[in-house]
Amino acid sequence: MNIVYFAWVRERIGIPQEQVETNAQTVQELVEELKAREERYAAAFADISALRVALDQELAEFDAPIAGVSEIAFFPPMTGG
Amino acid sequence: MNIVYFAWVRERIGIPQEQVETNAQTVQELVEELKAREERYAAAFADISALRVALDQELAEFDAPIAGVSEIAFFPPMTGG
Amino acid sequence: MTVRVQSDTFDAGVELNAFAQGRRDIGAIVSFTGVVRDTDNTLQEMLIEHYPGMTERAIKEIVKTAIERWNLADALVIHRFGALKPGAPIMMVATASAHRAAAFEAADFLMDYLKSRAPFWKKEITKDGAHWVDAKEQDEDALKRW
Amino acid sequence: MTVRVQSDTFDAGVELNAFAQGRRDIGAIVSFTGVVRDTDNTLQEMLIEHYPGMTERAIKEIVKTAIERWNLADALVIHRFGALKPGAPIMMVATASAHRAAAFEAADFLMDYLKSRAPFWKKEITKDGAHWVDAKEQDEDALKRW
Repeated sequence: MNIVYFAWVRERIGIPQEQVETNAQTVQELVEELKAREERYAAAFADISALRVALDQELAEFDAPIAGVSEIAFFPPMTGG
Repeated sequence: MNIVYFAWVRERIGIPQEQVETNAQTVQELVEELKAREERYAAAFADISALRVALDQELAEFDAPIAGVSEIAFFPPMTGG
Repeated sequence: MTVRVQSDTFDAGVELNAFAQGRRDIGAIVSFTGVVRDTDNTLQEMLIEHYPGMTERAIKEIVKTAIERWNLADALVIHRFGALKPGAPIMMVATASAHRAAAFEAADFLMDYLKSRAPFWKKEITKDGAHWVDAKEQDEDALKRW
Repeated sequence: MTVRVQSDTFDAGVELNAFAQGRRDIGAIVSFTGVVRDTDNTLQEMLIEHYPGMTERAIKEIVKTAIERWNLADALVIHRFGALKPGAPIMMVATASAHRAAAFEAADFLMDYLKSRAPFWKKEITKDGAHWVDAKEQDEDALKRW
């Protein structure tokens, strides 16, 4: 599964994307796994309410299942326009 | 006093403007005077609610006094934009 | 503030680019362009009559009100009169502001006022004859929003 | 429908003129141009990051919704990414419709959605450092209007 990061999430984690193997069922479970890995993940995911997630390039909720998803993106609220 | 007409008011009365001498105190009284003059005025002023009036190029009401006014304009509701 | 009442045509793109150039306090520019519409393919010409003298004065007053109320950096109104062909530009409004809400609202406000308070009258010449465009009740009602 | 996501600059006037040309069913064209603002004269550069792949798809979905909901004749969105200088155009929206209310509302709607639902992130580089622009609660609230 490919994970991509944008804006300050990318900066805190230090890489724009990575491949991960996971048994997590939901986005939330994946986030907990990542937070347990290293301090930089814990810092990036400290406040979930400040983050957004997209599954295969569609906005989703953190309790969404991730089975069959090939790309997960984490980023702050968008500031386009 | 100069009276000017626009759009279908001008077409019904047949002239774009004219000088009139009047003792009318208000727009309404002037309109009654004009209506009494000729059929074309009666036709143009038949339905006052379909008309607008400007006194010296400022929109006004039909019960407004006209003492000191040098130009009165009659026209249908505007359709700009 | 720029207000122009003219029979000549204008280029909306050129006007938009010239509008509010070179200011660093502008984040949002909204423009509205009105075009002679001919959905049924029956219109030959649109004649726009106006009240010389009152027209510019009335528009300037409306624009001044908008600039003050929404604290605009700048505003533009161009309105044509005379004989216009289908597809021709009739008029244009542009507003420039720090933020988008003000620019949108002010442009919308200006359009509502130009529709019902600037002394223009439209006459449509079609194959079947000529008729003055009626004012719409909804245009008058629109003013109550502000 | 025209949707472009690009690092190159664009000319808002040229885009406005090219938009919705040669159609007789259009009476109203509204455009919005977003510009890099620098009121305090401290901004050196604005960096815009985006999510390639998702960006165009998300914008096209938003534009499709607007065209259907307001029965637009056409709609345009251009949005830049990369490093932008103060005064540079960031993005542009244009809508074309038979009547003005639809064109205004649809452009306003598109802006609200682009602000909060298209995957762009702005970073301001000033003399004193760099910081990511925070999303505003009012931008999220604005979506509830629609």
